[in-house]
Amino acid sequence: MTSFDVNVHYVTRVEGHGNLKARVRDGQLEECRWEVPEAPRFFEAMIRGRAYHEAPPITSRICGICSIGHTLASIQGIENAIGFVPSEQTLLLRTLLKHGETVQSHILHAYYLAAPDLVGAPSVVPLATSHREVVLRAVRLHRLANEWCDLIGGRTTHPIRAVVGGWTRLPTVEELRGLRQRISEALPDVEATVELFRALPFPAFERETEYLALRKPDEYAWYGGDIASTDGDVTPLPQYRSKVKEFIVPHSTAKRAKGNRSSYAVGALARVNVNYDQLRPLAKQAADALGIRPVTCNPYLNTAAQVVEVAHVMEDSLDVIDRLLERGLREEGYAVQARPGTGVGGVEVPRGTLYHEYTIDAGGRITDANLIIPTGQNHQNIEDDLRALVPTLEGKSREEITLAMEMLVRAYDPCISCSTHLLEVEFV
Amino acid sequence: MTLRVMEKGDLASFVERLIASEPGAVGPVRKDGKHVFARLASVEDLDLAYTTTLLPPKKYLFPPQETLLRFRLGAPPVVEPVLEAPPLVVIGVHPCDLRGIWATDRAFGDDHVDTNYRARREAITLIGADCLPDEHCFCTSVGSHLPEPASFDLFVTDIGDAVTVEIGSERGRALLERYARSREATAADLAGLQKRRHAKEAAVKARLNVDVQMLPLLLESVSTSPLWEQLGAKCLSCGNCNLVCPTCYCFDVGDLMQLNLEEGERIRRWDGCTLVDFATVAGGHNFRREAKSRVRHRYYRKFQYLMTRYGRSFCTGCGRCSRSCLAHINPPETINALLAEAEREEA
Amino acid sequence: MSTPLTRQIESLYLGRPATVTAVRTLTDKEKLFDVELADGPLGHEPGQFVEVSVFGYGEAPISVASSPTAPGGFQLCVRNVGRVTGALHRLEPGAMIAIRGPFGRGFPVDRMRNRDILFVAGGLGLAPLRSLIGYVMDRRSEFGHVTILVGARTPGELLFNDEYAGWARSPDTEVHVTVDRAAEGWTGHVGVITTLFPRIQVDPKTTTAVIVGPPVMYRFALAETFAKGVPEDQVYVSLERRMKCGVGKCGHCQINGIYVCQKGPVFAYAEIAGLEEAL
Amino acid sequence: MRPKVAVFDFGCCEGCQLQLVNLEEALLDLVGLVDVRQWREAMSEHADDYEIALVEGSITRESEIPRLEAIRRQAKVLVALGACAHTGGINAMKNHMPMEQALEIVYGDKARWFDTIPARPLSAYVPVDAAVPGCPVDRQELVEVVKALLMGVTPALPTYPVCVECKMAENVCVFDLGLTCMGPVTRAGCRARCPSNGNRCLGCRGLVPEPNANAHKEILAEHGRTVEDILAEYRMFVSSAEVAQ
Ligand SMILES: Cc1cc2nc3c(=O)[nH]c(=O)nc-3n(C[C@H](O)[C@H](O)[C@H](O)COP(=O)(O)OP(=O)(O)OC[C@H]3O[C@@H](n4cnc5c(N)ncnc54)[C@H](O)[C@@H]3O)c2cc1C
Ligand code: SF4
Ligand code: SF4
Ligand code: SF4
Repeated sequence: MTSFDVNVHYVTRVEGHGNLKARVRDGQLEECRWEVPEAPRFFEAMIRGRAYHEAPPITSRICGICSIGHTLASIQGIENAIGFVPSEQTLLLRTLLKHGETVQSHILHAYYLAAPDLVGAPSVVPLATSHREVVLRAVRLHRLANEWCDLIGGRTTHPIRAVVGGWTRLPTVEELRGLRQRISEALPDVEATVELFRALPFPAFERETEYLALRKPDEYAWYGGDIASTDGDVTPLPQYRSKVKEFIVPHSTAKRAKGNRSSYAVGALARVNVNYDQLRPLAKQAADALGIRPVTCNPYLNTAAQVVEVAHVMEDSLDVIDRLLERGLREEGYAVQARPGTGVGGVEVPRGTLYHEYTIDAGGRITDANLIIPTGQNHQNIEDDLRALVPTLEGKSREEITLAMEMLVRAYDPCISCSTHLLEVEFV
Repeated sequence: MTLRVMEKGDLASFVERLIASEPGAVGPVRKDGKHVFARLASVEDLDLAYTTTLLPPKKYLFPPQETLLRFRLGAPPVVEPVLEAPPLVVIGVHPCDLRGIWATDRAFGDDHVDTNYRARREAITLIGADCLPDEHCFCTSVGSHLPEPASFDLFVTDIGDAVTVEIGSERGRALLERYARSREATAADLAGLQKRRHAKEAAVKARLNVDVQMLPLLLESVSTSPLWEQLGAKCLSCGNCNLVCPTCYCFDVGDLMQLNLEEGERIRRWDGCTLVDFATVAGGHNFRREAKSRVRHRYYRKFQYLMTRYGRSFCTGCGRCSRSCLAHINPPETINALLAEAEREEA
Repeated sequence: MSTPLTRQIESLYLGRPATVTAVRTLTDKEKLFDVELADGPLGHEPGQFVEVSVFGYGEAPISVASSPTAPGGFQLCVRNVGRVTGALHRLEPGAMIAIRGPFGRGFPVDRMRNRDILFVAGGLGLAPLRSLIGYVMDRRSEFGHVTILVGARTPGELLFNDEYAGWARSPDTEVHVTVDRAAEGWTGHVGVITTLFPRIQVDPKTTTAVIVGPPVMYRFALAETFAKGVPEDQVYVSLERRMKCGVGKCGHCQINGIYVCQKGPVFAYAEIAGLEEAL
Repeated sequence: MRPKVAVFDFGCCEGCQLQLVNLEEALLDLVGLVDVRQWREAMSEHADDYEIALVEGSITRESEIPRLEAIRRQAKVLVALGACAHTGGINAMKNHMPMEQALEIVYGDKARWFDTIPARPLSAYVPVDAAVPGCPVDRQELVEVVKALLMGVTPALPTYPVCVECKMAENVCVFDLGLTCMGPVTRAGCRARCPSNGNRCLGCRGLVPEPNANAHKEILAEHGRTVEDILAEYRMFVSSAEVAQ
């Protein structure tokens, strides 16, 4: 029987820092810590007293990877707080921007961060020579996604044009047409991506899990919606605190969350599990090819679910653009009347549901903010998965076990830099 | 000078035909409530009812950034001069901006002729138009309110129900003959033109309280005026006044390499004498350390240094710097304050 | 005007191809480059400068440090302070560069003929001065008494110190050297360059003074020179400014109404005495 | 010999490292010109013999100082990547409130568990050889800086403000649109990205070396901003600068 300690200082190829510490005795995981030594950055404190319109650009800086998601969640929370209802055009453009980020981030994770594991390479760097075609395809898709976000948001990271009330600048009709063409031309690359990941050996491991994602009646939810659980319950967004129960456990290093059970998962796999029926045809095919149908409980397949979502948002974007073009673009400005109040924003960012809640006073200043990021919600689930995983690795070498654990952490695509709620605690 | 007359509808079709037949037609178009010179896709884009554009047409003769050379490293390096001169018809250039082009023609044409400027200049056709002064314009004070005779190819003035067209060059005449229906001007048209010009002159409100030709002399005596100190304290050293000015032509030069580190180009980029490091040399010595000396330098360039060299004011009265200076530093107030100070001293 | 033209013809900004034939390290910061043009001699006057291109790095104005009377190509003495000068310092013999110029107005040698000359060189100022010193040495009989004052901050920073003795051996020539701060082995004079003035005799009626050095030096060196009675129109300086084009366009080198690259870099003191921004 | 490069991060959002990835094809070219020795976000390979260190993030914890010092000891050239590393960035906003208060707002009674100090730029602890400003860094500028390093040149940043590039882009000044802008005191190099996209400059690239902050503050006041607003403006991205105090 195997006995050893795992101590991976800084799991690489994740956004942010995470340390993995485990003590395996006789094939059993006696102790497991998924630590997050990321520096706390105090966003909730820093935006107190700020004018409401400053929240999106400030909270965008919580995470460079899902800065678009933070911006949109913040805008949504603020607009709900001040009682502003955005126009249909504004919402369509927000969805389009959100879709760009989903492609950006999922391609980055699937190709650059996760794929090397699946082909046994230490990083994407050697793949640039050994699998040049694959890497070039990844670069093509990634470039498209970035230029897409540039076009709609004004910048790939920390968008400029999306603000409380609407948009500071609209894309032109020609730009939208061009983007539509480029997206449709990229669909073969998406299909090839599905093929690629279909052929890759995802480890087989399952653990029954509660999955949470936003859900809307009429579409696969990204921006707003209710909080739906694979356990069947549905919670309205404003009551998120009753579903997302934050807690700190003594041996842990980060603020975590639970739902019905000891832990739950959010992210691409959670969304596909919750909203499978709303996937677009191309995405359904992809899900079939990759072996995902609700409820899939293999956390390694989160990467595959990301590929499914890429197919979904690419196809959906064609439709969003068509609707925008049909309506015709109108300069609407972004002036708002602010009234005091409290509001919650919920957005599905690449790694799961992101909540931004704000209270605004009569002077338009923020008096209180609560931000819950997806990775924090996944922490407990990651640890629960690891505990279940190790006994199944019976007979493997120490290196193999370590790698399997690391890969599992990576499959969650943890974006630890979002350290609004992450803390490092020294335990004595 | 030959004066022709066009019906207004004919002007539109003239522009339409220019856009359709000439390789590049640009003119004032709207941007966020202001105007800029930009490509015209159709005559509808053109909006001649404007005061000034954000940037003067200088940007076509001396672009914000321009390639001078292209090279490939090696032994020996292969170097090729670049003279880009896309043919362009610029429609709707106001008299002050024609004067600005007169000024850059002098500066770039003097002694060593600037080949890059000249190439672009030769490829450009200028169709002037009369204008609508606002509270910042002071062209009448520097004598740039009338179209500079040798600077345009055609010049259009709205005289009510028709437009007059002055022909300034053979090139202009050819364009007119090829694309426009026009007729001989009558005495009534000429009277209309005069009337329109007087109306415009009357509409210019800002002014310098001094004969512009006296300015080099005036500046001679006020270089240590406390006014410079006051302006220096307000100046942000942001360069806005330089960048929007039709007669500011200073530049910086540098090499840009491609990522392969084998090929590259030498580019020049707009610079401005109000920027902090404009006169800084290796070792860190800055010959115009304080904002006040930089602001002063700019005024002296417009109204003394270059004026003495070329005979006429290098300020065209377009008011762009007044409009874009957040600190409200502007030529009429500055010059009038200096004048008042000199007069006080004399008394 | 119907075709877009990228004309492969003359450009104001295209230099003449040149080869660096030798590189000599003078001090920690300065190197001396021998340069030969592919298409013939430079044809400069003492005190003029050239625009030197190292492709990929840019272009910089550098004074010609050798006399036109010297055989072969010409020399540039360059201090490493940045992009272009740093790139020059990394060049090996055989490297290809490009040269525009010569530009500007050099020293008025005709006005100096048969007169006594007082040279005052501070630091890198000796680089442009050396073109004139070399000229005077090569045509020694055409000039009167020659006094050369050289100053540097430390002995290690003295430029061309292997040439002082040769100059001093010329008839009717004296050379005085000083450093601001001595170092081990230094037996010469210590003190700023103005402390050399009490040692020299100057006949104000027959002397032309030529002073080149860093901005701080001018004020003091000029005062000493005037104190010796040399008139303002017999004192020459060479001024440094930021400079990009070398041909009176880019605006950087302007001192009040004067372009250093056109009217300078050499000026009679009388020409710039009234200009606030000159010194 | 390809220079050996490593990428590190401290407290930040990692958006700047992401811009390296966002170089797309150019990154592939770059990877050919340099030898990447470690880069946690993108690779598992890891070696400590780097010459150029690209360091992202600001120092916000005592325990990070020795790590930064170790990087400094190894690296011949240390580049501050992005606003957090260069000026303290948005993290330094927290420096304007009492630390206990910040902790309490976010972590309640668990506050005492934290190791946190005022957020500071790298240069507060070690010499920094070059910087790529911005939040996030501008990819074009990032490439220019890397190229300069590869060519053996110390990269120089513009000393003029964003207004210069804003005017070149021929934007309508946001002051004319009824808003206010940090452009006049913010270091250029982003090609006036925010004003060009209809928004206002927030100052993410840090101040120009010689900002006339007094004059700028007066202009903000003239455009209807209160003293509180103005301070808030200065306390977003240039919090650690003197003029924000
Ligand atoms: C007429 C003239 C003659 C000169 N003769 C010599 C000489 O013989 N030997 C010598 O070593 N140097 C000489 N110089 C100075 C030399 O031109 C500068 O040191 C050089 O341009 C710096 O370029 P760089 O690319 O190496 O530095 P950069 O990297 O461009 O800049 C380094 C510093 O120099 C300043 N600077 C930038 N461009 C210029 C410029 N064109 N002129 C001055 N400072 C600048 C910058 O503000 C910065 O502080 C002369 C300058 C002039 C104007
Ligand atoms: S100085 Fe001002 S008013 Fe005069 S030409 Fe320039 S921008 Fe126009
Ligand atoms: S525009 Fe005004 S503030 Fe800006 S540099 Fe010019 S004078 Fe100074
Ligand atoms: S918008 Fe901002 S950056 Fe642009 S000119 Fe105006 S103040 Fe300057």
